[in-house]
Amino acid sequence: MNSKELWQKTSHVVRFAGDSGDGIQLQGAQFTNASALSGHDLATFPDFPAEIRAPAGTRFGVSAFQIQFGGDRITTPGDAPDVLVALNPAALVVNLSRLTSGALVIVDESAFTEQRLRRADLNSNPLDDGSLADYQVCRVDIAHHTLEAVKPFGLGTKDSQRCKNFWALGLILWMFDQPREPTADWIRKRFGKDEALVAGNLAALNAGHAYGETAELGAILSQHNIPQAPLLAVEYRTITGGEALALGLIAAGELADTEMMFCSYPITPASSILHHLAGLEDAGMTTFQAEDEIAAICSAIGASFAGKLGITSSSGPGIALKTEALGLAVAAELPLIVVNSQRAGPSTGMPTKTEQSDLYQAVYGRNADTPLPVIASRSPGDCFDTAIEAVRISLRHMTPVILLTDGYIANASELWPLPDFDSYLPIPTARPDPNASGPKRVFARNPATQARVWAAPGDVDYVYRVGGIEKDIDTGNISYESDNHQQMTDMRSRKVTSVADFIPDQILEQGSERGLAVVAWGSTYGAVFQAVKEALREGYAVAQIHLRYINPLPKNLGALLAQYERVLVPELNTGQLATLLRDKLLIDCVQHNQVNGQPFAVEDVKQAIYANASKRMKEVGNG
Amino acid sequence: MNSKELWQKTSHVVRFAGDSGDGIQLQGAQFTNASALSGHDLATFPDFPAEIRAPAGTRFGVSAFQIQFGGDRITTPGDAPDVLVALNPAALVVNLSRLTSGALVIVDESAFTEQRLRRADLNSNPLDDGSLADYQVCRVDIAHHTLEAVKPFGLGTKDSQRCKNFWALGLILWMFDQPREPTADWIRKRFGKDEALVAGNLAALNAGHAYGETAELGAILSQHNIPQAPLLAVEYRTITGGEALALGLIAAGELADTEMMFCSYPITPASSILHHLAGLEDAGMTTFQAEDEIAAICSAIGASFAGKLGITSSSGPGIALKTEALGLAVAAELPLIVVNSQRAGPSTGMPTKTEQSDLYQAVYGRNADTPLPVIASRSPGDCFDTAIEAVRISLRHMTPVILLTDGYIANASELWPLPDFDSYLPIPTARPDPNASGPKRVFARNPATQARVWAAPGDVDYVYRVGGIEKDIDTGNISYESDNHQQMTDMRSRKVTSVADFIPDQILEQGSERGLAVVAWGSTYGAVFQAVKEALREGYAVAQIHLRYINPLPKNLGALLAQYERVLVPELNTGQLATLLRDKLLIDCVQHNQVNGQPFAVEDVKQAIYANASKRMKEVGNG
Amino acid sequence: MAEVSFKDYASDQEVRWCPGCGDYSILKAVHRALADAGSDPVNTVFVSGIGCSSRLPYYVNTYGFHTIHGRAPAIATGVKLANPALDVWVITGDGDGLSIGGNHLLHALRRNVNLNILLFNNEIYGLTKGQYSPTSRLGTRSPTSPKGSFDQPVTPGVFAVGAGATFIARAVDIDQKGLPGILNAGRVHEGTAFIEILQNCIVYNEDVWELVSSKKTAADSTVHCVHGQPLLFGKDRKRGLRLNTKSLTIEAVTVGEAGVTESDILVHDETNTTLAHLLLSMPAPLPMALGIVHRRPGEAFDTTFRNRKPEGRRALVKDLLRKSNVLDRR
Amino acid sequence: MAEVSFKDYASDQEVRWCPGCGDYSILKAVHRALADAGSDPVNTVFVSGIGCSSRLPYYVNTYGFHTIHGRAPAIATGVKLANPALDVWVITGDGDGLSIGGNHLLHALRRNVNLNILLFNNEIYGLTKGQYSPTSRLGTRSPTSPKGSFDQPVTPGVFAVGAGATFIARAVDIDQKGLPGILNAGRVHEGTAFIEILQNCIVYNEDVWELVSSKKTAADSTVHCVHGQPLLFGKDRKRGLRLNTKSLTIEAVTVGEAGVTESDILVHDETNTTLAHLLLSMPAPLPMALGIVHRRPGEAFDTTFRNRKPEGRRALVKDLLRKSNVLDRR
Ligand SMILES: Cc1ncc(C[n+]2csc(CCOP(=O)(O)OP(=O)(O)O)c2C)c(N)n1
Ligand SMILES: Cc1ncc(C[n+]2csc(CCOP(=O)(O)OP(=O)(O)O)c2C)c(N)n1
Ligand code: SF4
Ligand code: SF4
Ligand SMILES: [Mg+2]
Ligand SMILES: [Mg+2]
Repeated sequence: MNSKELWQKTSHVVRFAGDSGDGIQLQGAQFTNASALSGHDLATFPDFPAEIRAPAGTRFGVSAFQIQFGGDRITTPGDAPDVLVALNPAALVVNLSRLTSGALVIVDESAFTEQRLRRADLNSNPLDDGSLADYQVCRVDIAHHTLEAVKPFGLGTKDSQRCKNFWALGLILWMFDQPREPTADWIRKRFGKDEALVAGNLAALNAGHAYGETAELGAILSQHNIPQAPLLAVEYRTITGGEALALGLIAAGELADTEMMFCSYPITPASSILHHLAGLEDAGMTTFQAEDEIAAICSAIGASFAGKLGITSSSGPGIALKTEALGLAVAAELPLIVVNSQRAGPSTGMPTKTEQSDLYQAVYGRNADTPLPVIASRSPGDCFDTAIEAVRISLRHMTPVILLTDGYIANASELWPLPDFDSYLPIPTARPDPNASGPKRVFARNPATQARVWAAPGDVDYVYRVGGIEKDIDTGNISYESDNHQQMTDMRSRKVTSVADFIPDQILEQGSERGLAVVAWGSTYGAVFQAVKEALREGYAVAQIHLRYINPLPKNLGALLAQYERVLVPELNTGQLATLLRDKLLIDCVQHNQVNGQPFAVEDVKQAIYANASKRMKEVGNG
Repeated sequence: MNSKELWQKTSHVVRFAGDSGDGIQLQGAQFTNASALSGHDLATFPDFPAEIRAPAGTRFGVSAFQIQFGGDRITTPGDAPDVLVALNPAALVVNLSRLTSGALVIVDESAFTEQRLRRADLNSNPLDDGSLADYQVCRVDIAHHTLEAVKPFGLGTKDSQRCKNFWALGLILWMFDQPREPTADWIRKRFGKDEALVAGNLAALNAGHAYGETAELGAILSQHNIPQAPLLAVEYRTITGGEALALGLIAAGELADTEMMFCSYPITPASSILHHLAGLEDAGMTTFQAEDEIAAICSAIGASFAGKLGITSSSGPGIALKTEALGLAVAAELPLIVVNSQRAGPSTGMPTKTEQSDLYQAVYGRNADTPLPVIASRSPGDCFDTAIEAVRISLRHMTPVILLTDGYIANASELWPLPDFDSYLPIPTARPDPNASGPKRVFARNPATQARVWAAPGDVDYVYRVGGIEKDIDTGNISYESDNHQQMTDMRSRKVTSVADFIPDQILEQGSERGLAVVAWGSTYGAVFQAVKEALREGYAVAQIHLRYINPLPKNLGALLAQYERVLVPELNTGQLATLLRDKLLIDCVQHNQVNGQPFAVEDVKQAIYANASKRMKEVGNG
Repeated sequence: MAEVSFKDYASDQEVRWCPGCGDYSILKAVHRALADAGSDPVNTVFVSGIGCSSRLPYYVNTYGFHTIHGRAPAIATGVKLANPALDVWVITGDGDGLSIGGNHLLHALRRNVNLNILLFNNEIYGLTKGQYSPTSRLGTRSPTSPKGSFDQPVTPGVFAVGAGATFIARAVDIDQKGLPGILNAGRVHEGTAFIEILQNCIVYNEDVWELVSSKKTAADSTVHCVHGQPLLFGKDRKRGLRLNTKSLTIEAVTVGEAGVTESDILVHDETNTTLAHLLLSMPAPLPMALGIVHRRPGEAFDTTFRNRKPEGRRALVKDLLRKSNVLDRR
Repeated sequence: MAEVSFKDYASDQEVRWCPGCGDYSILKAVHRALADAGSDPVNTVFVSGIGCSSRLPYYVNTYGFHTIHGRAPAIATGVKLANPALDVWVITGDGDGLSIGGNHLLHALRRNVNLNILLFNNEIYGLTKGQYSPTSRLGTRSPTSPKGSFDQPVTPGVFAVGAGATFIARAVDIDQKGLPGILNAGRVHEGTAFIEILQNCIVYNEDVWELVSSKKTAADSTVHCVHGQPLLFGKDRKRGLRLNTKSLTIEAVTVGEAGVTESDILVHDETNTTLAHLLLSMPAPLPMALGIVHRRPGEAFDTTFRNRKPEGRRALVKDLLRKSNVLDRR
């Protein structure tokens, strides 16, 4: 599209790219913050290399951060960037193909040296060889300008060059007329002790900003005023999935008036949750870094046996190691939260890439008939509510619960309306009722939930012994009785199916009551929302149904889906939810699967909708 | 039924029961052997307590062995015993309810003392209080007769009493006119060095036999001549599932001209396979007892990487621990055999009881999209052929394969026609072809099977590195490329679906082409066979379809099942094959599930058939 | 609860080990130890893995958790960290604790979590019917080692030293006099107590401990370690252990012979890890070291572990929600 | 292949560690060691787990298997048992080998499988961005221990002694002179060689080994163990280690001072496990023991493991099929 069309858009996609060492993620985070404070809705996508600090200048070492922000409701980081800020040749070439035609490309000229072009496997200089023909190119000697700006403060060359990202950030902030103050504050906090660093980075930030104002780049680099988003009259903040999940767990502890123990072993992309929680003992959350995933879930189970709510967290390979112990938690009927931040597999796979391929494992992945509830988060902010919901289910039914999230929402951030915490209902538990009369039987079960009594050591009324061997349904003693095993098996499945008696009916996110139903789950929410929204605008008979409850499914789902001529199931796996829908509802569905480590592009989902939906009659008539 | 009807039956069910210490299992094994040599078809069911050596005289300590043998084709140990040999009160009471009315009950009178009745929680003596009214009771002072018989040989009291089981065995052998010689040989081998023991046990055996001949017990205890079974003109032997599986693996090694390494960690009921293989290095099978299940599968994977076929074996909880490493085997495209002897769960569950509840785990139980082939054994003897088939698939496609068996067939035995080994087709492998020209690329794949080259260290042509990180589809180098991951994902599922191109079409075991199809898998074969056979005789429109190939399913299965009005799926789980049929074929089916640790009774399956099948018109007409 | 009998600590469950199994006497010693200490069953937890030995919690009238194979130390760590006020015991076997469970045992020991770990060493996998274990001696014949095992066994106590254990003891199953005292010493120790109990599996590994447990041979084939006391042994306690400072090895000598005087005999120092290594790795015919071989002060993990009752949590949650720049659209 | 350069052992893959990571120098030493030994890449296998360190196999021009977290010793055991003719190396880290992988390391060491195990100890989880590890010193601040870690660390070498290792060495990543020799000593050792390499993670745990690796301080803070040689150290090698036979501890003394003569200095005996325990557990300010601290002869597991090329297998299979009474209906 031409420059005019480009800048008419009410929301924009900006991508920052450079070396792992260039502080790209920081740049992105600061810009995100500024956009939020400017009242823009937004969604981000940090896209860093697998290597901790990949060699400078290499293609695989490029670190990028993409954000879509603006005046519409934003649910994805955007398919194609309108603006690319590339701090070196590699950052330019690996990202070119993503750009919208006519996109603005801002490059640091100084980085396009012979040697660094070679480092990026380039034989010619893309700035001159015409590969940028389709784009508006803005060549700036960022390195030079930065050094100039910081010279007064006597920083070493290394530190001076490190200020580059703030210079570029300053320029972009100017472009979209966004505030520098939050970043300035951050710089002061971060480098507080070192005055020179504070001054230098601030100077770079301001110089970049000033450059935009003063440099006569006219059309190419002009300032654009992005309208504010249609937000509610509440408070907002930006939040990542990792943060939201951690906060949700802590909040749930308060709602259940329960102390919690988070036991985990680091693994990408799950570690961030442990990082966020470490040190928050005062919030009733103790964290324990175990020697491995098995010890992590086992210590969590021990905590639940001892009366604290045990929580464990990992990613696919680590969850695999936990499955034996999960069986024990089911057999002992203990509450337990298992968070799975899914990543691309099989095996080690692509740890930093996202995928939705652990649904089979969550629903079916245990030996024996060992059912348990499974729910999934749809977006960064949604992790807060799903964490609370997972705890609610676990404590209501005295069962382990698996909460599925993934690498994409763990790292991505969105604009999030601050929840009115006092409006959240308390979470009841099955703890012993000291006032209850009658015999104190720890395996007396609530007929509605099959929850047994959550008695813990220290309680004089319930001294009991339990284990992984099949137990008598009443006394809890070891029992090899065949009828008892049948009854226990039935009780265990009833326990999980009874969850459906407490969850809300499945709702329609948007769209028509007939035609094509697009049924999805987890982190694809944003892309599917956008795709269905646009298809609806284009007159297609299509609806969005997004599942939070994976097992059991909401009771009305079957009836709801029966209304539609066709069901489309887009997933970032080979069709795992589709299997579940066939198994539980015996409904046929069209699968749309992508397993390449990337989130869906809105466009891909739209194409799938076009291929399976028809225009509404009246629309066609009108058209 | 009355005594006359009872003895008219052409096959009989005998149950031996006593203390764990009484040598009941030995008694059963010897009787089994004798029946086989008398030309009877047979099926057995050892039913021992969970405890290693449960306290004498207790109900939970009762050890039992049941056999059905006779002139028909026998596929189950029988629903209800016609004859019970009870060596103590506990053995009598816990087994009474199983007997056919009018069954013959042989008890050792001497064991019904005050104190031992109490040990069995009995307030009155069942021999006198009328609880045996419905049965023909034969009271013999077995202990006394045994002591008399062995007195001449100066054995200690303990050893003398230990001969009781042979006395009883002698009596039963006489009843059914079966040879003593095999048992006599066994006694000579077993006690070879100790002449007194040999003489004593032989004397007991013969005395029991003589007692039958001489004692004037008339109608109650008479000799019955059981017709021979309609056998083929081949050689037969009795075999347990554990033995057959071990032999099958060794045979497969020969057919593939491959050395094998069996790496395992003991667990009930899987250990017997390791026991059978230990010490058979000369057969190209080395065994390694690892420190745990993870080390077991990992060392097996290491062996496969090094060019031997790695095999690992466990039961549900142990398999759960192996799932992470299974992902590595899939990612590295290595051959591997994983045998799961299923047991009742969840968690530790009931280790000595049988169940079919690990199908979910086998088919869906891994993180990420990690498909692999799954097959199942239907009977003890069938374990031989399924073991060979598992190896064939694994080496043809360079993939791990899961072979499902269970505690029931692992321990049960049947009459098995000796296979004509020379008629088995050799198993081709993907080993490098030294004569092949062209580039030596270890990840060049066979388009029909997706098998990569099975090159191993020591091969100068293929020095290569591989890992669990996603790899380039051609070079095998680490790749985080999104398109490549999609291609690899597709290749991995194609690899598994391509198995269906090589397996035989699903056949109809027996029955009609329309009406009710009874679809089952694994160890329920025998009960379903008998139930369908009888229902057919009774004129029901019913058919038996028994699956060996679980994943992928035979290509024709969908079309085959489409012929029927209804599909009944009986399983020893909560409906796991039913899930698979809905998922893969989208066919509705009626589930018949039993999860009580016991194999199906033929009668239960028949009831399920009655409830879902209708009589054929013409039959009804005739009737 | 002053006047308690060891019977008060027996549960209502029928004990189901083989007649003659060493586990019976250990169970009795456990009951005794609890009674001697006047333990409160309400605040006592027995956690075990899987194995014959691991059935013990069912037979003790306290809270009990019979878990999964090898994981008891990890689960017990969770129990203890969740509620440090509890008296937590771990029951495991040579297979459960040192084969599949080796890693969790290592980390419990190095972290020094306040657990009382009892490892029943019968040098065999009992419950699975007699396969050799990581402590089985070379050449052990079993269903999985028909020609005799050739895995070098691990020595539990020496492993514990390597893991940094702060309390290591070794005792014999049938020692009803000594065992309860050792169990309670472990119970009160600050940090992880590791107690190896030599247990007789009468069915699959009968009398593997004959030498150290039979009246006839025990005196000459065991040495009881008592802090500050010379390491003397033998019927008439004339035999003793001497350190050969050149070869850095221990040798058995006889006081009064070859000029050996009592002053040549090593005096036991339970705080010295090197001596613990020496004593626990003494090869036969040197006597087997029994008793409290090693005990040294050290901070227990669960005391440093920050365990707080949350106060004013609701306010704190609200703060955390706002820990970030907030856009106010109200 | 006599005339080989260490470069011949580099693979075609681009090395992707952080600039300045200690892994680079270790990789170089590995290439050197292979070249010095004239190793045949075709019969050499590098097996690793997961971690920055575990990426090494991709960079060595031999067979390589980058497996899963913590399991390398188990997988390598399978490789070695399947083909004992291979030269099998294991590359692991302090997290991979001692956190999740502790059990497999224990059992590889006790079985004495013929593997050359290199544990890169940077006292941190590098690949997952810097969480503290089981070897991190008390008080280590990391994303998961913001207030400083309080887990007692495990000492790799001491753990190895406890596991019964027959070869234990310790070396510094940048020691290009000494490291290759130690690697090859481990390679030729009969049984499991355990080599701890002190490695610098410049991103998450920079200079944790400063004292032992910097020119300035190394001489005084390390002692190189050479069998049969006195344990002297210091710039002028006047300082030495003396055994206090009363307290059974090691003390640092200065030859020539306070009547200390060279004869008072401990002479290193690499075959003595107790000395190994003493040297490997020396607390600062005592010097850190480097070099081959322990080496003793012992039979390797894989040599006793019965590994037979099957002969006449078809006949044998047929025999086995008939190993039972057979009913002949032909
Ligand atoms: C995950 C798992 N693997 C294996 C088993 C089988 N199993 C149960 S107990 C046991 C070994 C027990 O040995 P030990 O710990 O010495 O106990 P003992 O019976 O000798 O007292 C094994 C291998 C299991 N129950 N679970
Ligand atoms: C089963 C499993 N759990 C956790 C992880 C995540 N993980 C990868 S490497 C690692 C720790 C690496 O530490 P170390 O072994 O010291 O290697 P380093 O990176 O320090 O060289 C962890 C926890 C994983 N890949 N797999
Ligand atoms: S098998 Fe051995 S350890 Fe187990 S109960 Fe019997 S005697 Fe005791
Ligand atoms: S993170 Fe540390 S260990 Fe990993 S490559 Fe970087 S410097 Fe090396
Ligand atoms: Mg044991
Ligand atoms: Mg590390």
